[in-house]
Amino acid sequence: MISLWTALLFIILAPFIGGLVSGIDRKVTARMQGRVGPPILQPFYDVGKLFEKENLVVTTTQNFYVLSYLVFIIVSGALFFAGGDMLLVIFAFTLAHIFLVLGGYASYSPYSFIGAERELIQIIAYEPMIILTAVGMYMVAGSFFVSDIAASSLPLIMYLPGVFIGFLMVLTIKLRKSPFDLSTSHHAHQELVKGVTTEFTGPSLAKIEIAHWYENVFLLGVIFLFFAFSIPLALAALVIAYLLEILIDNTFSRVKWQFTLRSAWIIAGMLGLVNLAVLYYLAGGLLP
Amino acid sequence: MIELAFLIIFPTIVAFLLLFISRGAFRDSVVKIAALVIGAGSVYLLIRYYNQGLVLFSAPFEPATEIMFGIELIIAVLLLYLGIRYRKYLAVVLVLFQTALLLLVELVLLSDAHPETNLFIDQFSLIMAMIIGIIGTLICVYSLGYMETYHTRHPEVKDRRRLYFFMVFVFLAAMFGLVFSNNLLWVFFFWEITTLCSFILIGYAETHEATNNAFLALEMNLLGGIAFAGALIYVLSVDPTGGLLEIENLLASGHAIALIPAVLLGFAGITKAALMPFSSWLVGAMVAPTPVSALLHSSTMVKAGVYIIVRFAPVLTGTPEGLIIGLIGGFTFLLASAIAISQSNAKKVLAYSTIANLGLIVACAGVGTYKLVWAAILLIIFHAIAKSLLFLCVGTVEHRIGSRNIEDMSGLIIRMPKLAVMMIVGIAGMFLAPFGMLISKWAAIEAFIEAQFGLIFVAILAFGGSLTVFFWSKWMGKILSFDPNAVGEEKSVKVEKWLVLYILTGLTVLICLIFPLISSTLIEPFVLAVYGQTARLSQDNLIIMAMMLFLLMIMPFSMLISGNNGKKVSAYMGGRPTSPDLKFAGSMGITRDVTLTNYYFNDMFGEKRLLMTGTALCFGLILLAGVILAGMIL
Amino acid sequence: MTYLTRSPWILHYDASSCNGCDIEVLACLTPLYDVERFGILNTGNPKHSDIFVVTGGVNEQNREVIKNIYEQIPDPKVVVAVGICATSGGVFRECYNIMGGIDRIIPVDVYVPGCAARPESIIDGIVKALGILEEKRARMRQPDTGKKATGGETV
Amino acid sequence: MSRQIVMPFGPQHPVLPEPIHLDLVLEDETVVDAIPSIGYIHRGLETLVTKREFPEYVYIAERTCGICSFIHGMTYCQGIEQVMDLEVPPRAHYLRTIWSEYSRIHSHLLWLGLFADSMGFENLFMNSWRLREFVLDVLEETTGGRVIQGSCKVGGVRRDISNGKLTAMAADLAGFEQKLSDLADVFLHDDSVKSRLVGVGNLSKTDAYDTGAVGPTGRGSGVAIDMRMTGYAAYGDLGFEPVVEKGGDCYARCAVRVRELFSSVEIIRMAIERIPDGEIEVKVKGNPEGEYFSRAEQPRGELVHYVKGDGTKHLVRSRIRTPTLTNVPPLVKMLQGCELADVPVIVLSIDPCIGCMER
Amino acid sequence: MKIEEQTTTEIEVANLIGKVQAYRSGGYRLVQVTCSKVGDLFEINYSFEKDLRFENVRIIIDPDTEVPSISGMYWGAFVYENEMHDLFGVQVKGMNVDFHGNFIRTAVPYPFRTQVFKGEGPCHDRS
Repeated sequence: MISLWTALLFIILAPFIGGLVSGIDRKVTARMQGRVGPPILQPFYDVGKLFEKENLVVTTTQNFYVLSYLVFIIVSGALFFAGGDMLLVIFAFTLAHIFLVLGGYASYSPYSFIGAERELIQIIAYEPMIILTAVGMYMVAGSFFVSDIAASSLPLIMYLPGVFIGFLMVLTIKLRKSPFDLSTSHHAHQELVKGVTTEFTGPSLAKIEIAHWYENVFLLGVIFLFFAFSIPLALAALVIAYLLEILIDNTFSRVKWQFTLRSAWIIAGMLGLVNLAVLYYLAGGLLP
Repeated sequence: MIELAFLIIFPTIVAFLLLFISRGAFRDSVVKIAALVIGAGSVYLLIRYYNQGLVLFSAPFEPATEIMFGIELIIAVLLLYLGIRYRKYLAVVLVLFQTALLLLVELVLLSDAHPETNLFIDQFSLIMAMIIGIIGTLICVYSLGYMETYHTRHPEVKDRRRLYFFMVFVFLAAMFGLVFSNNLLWVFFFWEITTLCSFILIGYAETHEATNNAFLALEMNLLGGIAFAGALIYVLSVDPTGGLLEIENLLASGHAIALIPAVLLGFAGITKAALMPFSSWLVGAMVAPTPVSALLHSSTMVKAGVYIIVRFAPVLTGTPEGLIIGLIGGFTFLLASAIAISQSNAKKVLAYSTIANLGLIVACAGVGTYKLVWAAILLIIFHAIAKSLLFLCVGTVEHRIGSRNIEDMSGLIIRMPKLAVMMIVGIAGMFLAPFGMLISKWAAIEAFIEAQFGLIFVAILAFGGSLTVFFWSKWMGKILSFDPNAVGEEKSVKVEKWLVLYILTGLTVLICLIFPLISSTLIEPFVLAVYGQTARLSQDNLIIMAMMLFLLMIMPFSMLISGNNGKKVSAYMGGRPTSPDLKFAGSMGITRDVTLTNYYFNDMFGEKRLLMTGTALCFGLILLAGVILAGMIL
Repeated sequence: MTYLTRSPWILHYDASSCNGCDIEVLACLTPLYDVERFGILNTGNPKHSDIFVVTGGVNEQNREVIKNIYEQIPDPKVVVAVGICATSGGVFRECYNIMGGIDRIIPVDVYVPGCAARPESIIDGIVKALGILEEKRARMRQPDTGKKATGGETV
Repeated sequence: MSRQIVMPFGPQHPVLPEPIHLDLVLEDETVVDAIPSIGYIHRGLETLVTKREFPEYVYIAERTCGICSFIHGMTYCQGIEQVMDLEVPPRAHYLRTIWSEYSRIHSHLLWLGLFADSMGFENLFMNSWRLREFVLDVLEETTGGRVIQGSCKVGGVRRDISNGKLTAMAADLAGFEQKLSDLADVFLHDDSVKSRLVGVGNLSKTDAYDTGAVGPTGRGSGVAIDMRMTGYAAYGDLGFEPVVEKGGDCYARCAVRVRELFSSVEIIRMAIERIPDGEIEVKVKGNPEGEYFSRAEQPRGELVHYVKGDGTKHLVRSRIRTPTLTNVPPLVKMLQGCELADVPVIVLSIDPCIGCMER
Repeated sequence: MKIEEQTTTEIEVANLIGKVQAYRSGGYRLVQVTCSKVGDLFEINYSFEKDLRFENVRIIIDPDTEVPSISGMYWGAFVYENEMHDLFGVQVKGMNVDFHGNFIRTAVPYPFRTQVFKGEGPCHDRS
C-alpha cells in the first residue's frame, strides 16, 4: 500500500517544484502590482544566498527546532505521497508546525514569541478543516489511505464541493497569504516584523523556506486528490486554485486573528460539516 | 482469587498500620515496601491472568456484604456529623437520602438475594489494576517527599500525614475492589469509599476553600451515588434473587433490562468523572496536595467513572441514551479544552484537560461501538500515565519555584532541565504524534465515522483536538523558551521524586512503543469477548509511528553533530540596545524588562462563559435522558 | 558569481534624515523602479538582511541603535550610506545633536551622495554594494582554516 | 499575576519608515498602554539660524522634512515676508499654491501607500506609489527636484512655470483624477480595508480638541481646522472649504485624506485657470525685525513657523511647530485599548512625520 | 498685506494659569507653546486660536523660574512642556505626562540654554 518510490520522488522533486511555484507566485504577484518582478528562479537564489550567510542565533536550540520542522514536514509530505494514512499525515504535519512554534518560543524575543502565539492560532484555525477534509475523503473513497483515495474512480470534488471550498480557505492560511498571514509575512511589514521567523538567520531561515516549499507541494497534492479521477482536470485545478490564492493575496488587506479564527471555524463548520452531513445522510451512510 | 483478595486487603492493612505511625523514616520505609509489594502483586496478577479472559470468583457474599453495610453506615454517620458541623445542609440531605435508599436495599430488597460470583477479573480489570497498582503506588512513594516539603512550605496546615497516608492506601484498596467486583452492590461500596477518600483528601488543608471544595465534590459524588443506589434498587426489584447484581449477568441480560440501570450507572459515572455539568468539583479539587490530584483526580479515581461506563458500553451502544451520554462526553471534551486555553494555573489546565479527556472517553463509551471501546481503553491507559507524570512534574516545580502558574515556568528548560524534559515528554504525550493520546484520538476519529451520528463526534474531535494543541503548545513553548533571566535551581529535589518521575517518563515513552502489544494481549481480546469483533491500527501505520518516535528521539543529537551552531546575538528589539537579561531602554528613560506571556483569550474562551454554556447544555442532555428514562420506567 | 549578489536583501534605517532619502529608498521598491527585479527585498529585519541602507546622520540617541542593528546583521554584510547626511552630516553637520556621517559609528562601504539621493543613484549604490558583498563573502571563506572572518569591520 | 507582554515597538520597524519608539504593554493582543518615545532623529536644526543668514535658512527649513519640504520652505518665507512687510507678487502666490497642492497630493498618496501597507495590503501600496510618481514627475519638471524642490525664496519663488506648461499640467490632471478615483474607491469601499479601519483608533471630537489634534487627524474627528482658511498664498482668492469627516476613526481620517486629494486637484485646476501674469519675486532689502507666527496647512495639519528677528541678518529664533508634534497626544489616546494588529494602522493614521516632529 | 492679525499679551507667570483657563473656557484651542532665549531671559509664548483669531500670551522669565504646567487644562500640552524642559532646561511643574528629561535626549544638555547666539563658529563641532 505504501510506495517508497513516490515518497522518494517527493523528497527529491518537491523543493524544485515548490521553489518554482513560489517563483511564479512572486512573478505573478509583481505583475498584478504593475511591476516586472524578480526572475522565476529568484527563490532558489534567495535560499542559496541564505546558505552562504552566517548563522546568528539567540539560543543554539533554535537550530534543533528548525531542523526538526524541516524533517517532519518532509516526513509528512513523503507519507502523503507514499500513499499513507491521511490522518497520520495531518498529525505529522501538526507535529512539524509545533516544532516551528517552539523554535519561535525558544528565542524569547518579543516578535518571535508573539509570532509563535499567532502561528498557534493559525494551527487551531486550519486544523479542524484539514481533518474534516480527510474525513470527507474517507467518506467518499472508503479509506484514509491516500493511495486508495487517489485510486478511487469517484470524482471527489462532486461529492465534496463544500469541503473543497473550506480547504481552499485554509489553504490561504497555510500558504501564508494575505488576508491570513498573521504569524509571519514574506514582505515583512506590519506589527510583527517577521513574526515567528524573526530570530532565524541564514541557513536556518533557508531551512524554513525549503520546508515551506515542501509544505506547498504537499498542500497542492491534497488539492490534486479532489480531482484525482482525471489528471488533466487535476492539473488545471491546481493552476486555477493557486492563481486564485495569488489573486486573493492581492485583493485583501490582512485581517485580525479573531476574524481568522472565527471565519476559518465557521467555514469549516458550515461548509465542511454541512457538506459531510449531506453526503452522510443523502448517500445513506458511507458511499462504497 | 487469592491475588484479588490480597490486593484489596493488603493495602487496607497497610493503611491501618500507617494510621499509627508518626515517625517519618519508619513511615517512609513502610510506604515504599508496601508500594513495592502492591506493584509486584499487580504485575503478578497480570502475568497470571493476562491470557485467561474473563474469570469469575464466588467470594463469600453475606459476611462481606454485612461488613460493608456496617462500614457504610459508619461513613454515613461521619459525613452527617461533618455536614452538620460545617453547616453543609445540602450534603446532609443527600447523605440522608442516600442512606435511606441504602437501607431500603440492604434491609428490604436484599433479603432474598444471593449473587453467586462476586469477584471477577478480565483484561479490562487487569488494565485498571495495573494503573492502580503501578501508577497509584508510584504516586504514593512520590507523596512521601512531597508531603514533607508541603508541610515545610505551608506551616499553617496541620500535619495530618498519618490520615493522609491512611486515606491514600484505603483508596488504593477501594480502587482494586472496585475493578475486581462483579457484584454491583460491592462496586457501590467501593465507589462510596473512593468518594469519602476524595472528600477527605480535598479537605486536607482544612482551609475554608478546601473545605468548601471538598463538600462540593462530596455533594456531586453523592448525586451519583444516589443514581447508583437507584440502579441497585431497580436491578433488585427486577430480579429479587440478586442474580442481576452480577455485572456479567446484567450485561448479558440485554437492552430491555440492563438499559435503565446502565443509564443510572452512566449518570453516576458522569458525576465521578466530573463531566459537565459536574466539572466544577474536579477543578475545585485542585486545592488538594498535588499527589492527590494526580492519584485521585486524574489517573485513577475519576477513571472509576469512565470504567463503569465503558463496562456498560455494550448496553448503551446504539441507544438514544447512550448517544446522550456520548454527547455529554463530547461537549465536555470540546468546552473543557476551550476553557483550558484561558487558564494560566498549571493545575487548572491539567484539571480541565483531564475533564476533557474523560469526556472523550465517555463519548467513546457512550456511542460504544467495538472500535470506540477499544479506543476508549487506550485513552484510559495513555491518559493515566501522561497525566500523572504531568501532575507530579507540576508538583515538583511548584515546590521549587513556589508557583503553579505556567507563566512562572518560563525558561524551565534552563532552570530545571531534567524536569523540563520530563514535562515536555508528558505534554507531548498528551497531544502530539506519535505519542499516546494522539493515537487514541486518531483511532477515535476513525471509529466515530462509522458510528451512528458519528459525524457530530468527528467534528467535536476535530475542533476540540485543535484547541488542545493550542494550550499544550503554549505551555510547552513557555517551558522551552530561553528566558535569559533563568538560573539553574534543580538541585535538592528528592531522590525518590526523581525516581518516580523517571519511571513515569519512561513509561510514557515506552507505552507508545509497546502499545500494540498491550492492545493485542489485553484490549483486543477484551473487545473481542464483549463484541465478537475488534479493532486495531494497521501494521503500516504502526511502523511509521515507531519510525517517527525513533526520529524524534534522535533529533536532539543533531545539535551535537553539527559543530557550527551559530554565533550568539541578542534578540531583535526593534533595534533598541538590549542587555543580555533582556532589558531594553524604554520610553521616558526607564529601563524596562521584556516580559512575555502567553495568550489566554479570556473573551473568547473565558471560563465563566463556556462553563455556563457547557453546564446548561449537558444539564439539558441529562434532563432529556431523565425524561426518556422516566418514560421507560413508567 | 555567488547567490549573494542575486538576492541582496536590504534593511533600511532612518538615522536622522529629513525623510527625503527615506521615501526615495521606498520608491525604489515600487512599480516605477521595482528593485525586486534584481532580487532586492526590503526585509525590515536585520537578521535577514545583507545590505544595511542608512539615511541621515548619526545623533545622540540613534548611535546605539545603528550599532545594535549592525551587529544583528549576519555576515557578510555591507553598509550603504544614502544621502549627503549619511555621508557626512550634510546641512545638519553643524547642529548640536549631529555627530556626522554614519562612518563615525560603523564601517561604511558605499556612499551615495545627493540631497535627496535619487532612486537611480540609490539603486546604483546597491549594485556597487553587491561587488563588495561578494568580496566579503570570499574573504569570509578564505581564513576558514584559522579563525572566523569578522566581515565588514576591516573595510 | 499579570498577564502582560511588554515589548519594544520600533525605533527600527519595517512598518515605520521613520523611527518612533513605543513601549507596548499588551494583554493577549490588546494594547493596555503605549508609551511613546522620540528623539531618534532630533538634529537641532533650529539653532542653525545662528549660522545661516535668513534667506539661506530656507534650505534648512525645507529640509525639516523631505515630504512636505515645499510647504516648510514656503511657511518660513511667508513668516519673514510678514515680518518685513514684503508684498509678494500674485503670480508667486499662485505658484506657491500650485506647488503646495502638488506636494499635498504627493504626500497623501505616499501616506495612502504606507497606510495600505500597514494593514497588509501590498498591492494597494504599490498602486498608490505608482500613482504618486506622476506627481513627482510634475514636481521634477517644474522645480528640478523630486522631493526637495528648493523653489521657494523669501520674497517670491525661484522659478516660473510657463503658461503652456501650466495648461499641459491642467490637461494631465483629468487622467490623473480618473486613476485617483479608482484608487479612492478601494480605500473607501473595499470590505477588507473597511474591516481594518472602521471603529479603529477612535478619537472623539472633544478628545481631538483637548489633545490638540490638527490636520486630517482633527478633521477626521469633526474639528474643522484648516489653515488654508486663513487665506495665505492664493487660497484667499480661490475660496476654500475644509474637508471634514465625523467618524473619528481611522476610516474617517483616511476618508479626509482621500477627499482632500480631489479637493487639491480642484484647487490646482482653479489656480492654473486664474493665475495672473507678472513678476514672481520682489527684491528683499534689509533685515527682518519683529516676530510672526507663520501658519500654513501642511498635508499633516497646521504648521507653525515662528520667526523672530532683531534687525540683523541672523534671526534670533526660529521655531518650527510641526503638526505631528501636536498629533502625538491624540495618538497616545487612540492607542489605548486597541489591538496589536491595529497599532501600525493607528500610528500611521495620524500620518506621522517624525523628521518634521523632531527637527 | 497681513495674512492674519496676531495679538500678543504679556503677563506675569503668576497670572498664567488664570489666563489660560480663561482661554480654555472660551473654547480656544492651544496652537503651540514656544520658548525662546532673548538675551539672558526666556520668553515663553502660548498661542491660542478660535475661529481663526490668533492670540498669544507671553511670559518672560528668568531661566531658573519654575513655570506651572498647563497640561491640566490642555491635555496635549505635555509635548511642548517636555520639549521646553529638555531643550531649554525650563522647569515645568505638574505635567500630566512627565518624561523627566527623556523626551528628546540630546548630546549636550539643554542645548538652547547654552548655545552661543550670533556666534560665527559651529555651535557644536564634534569633528
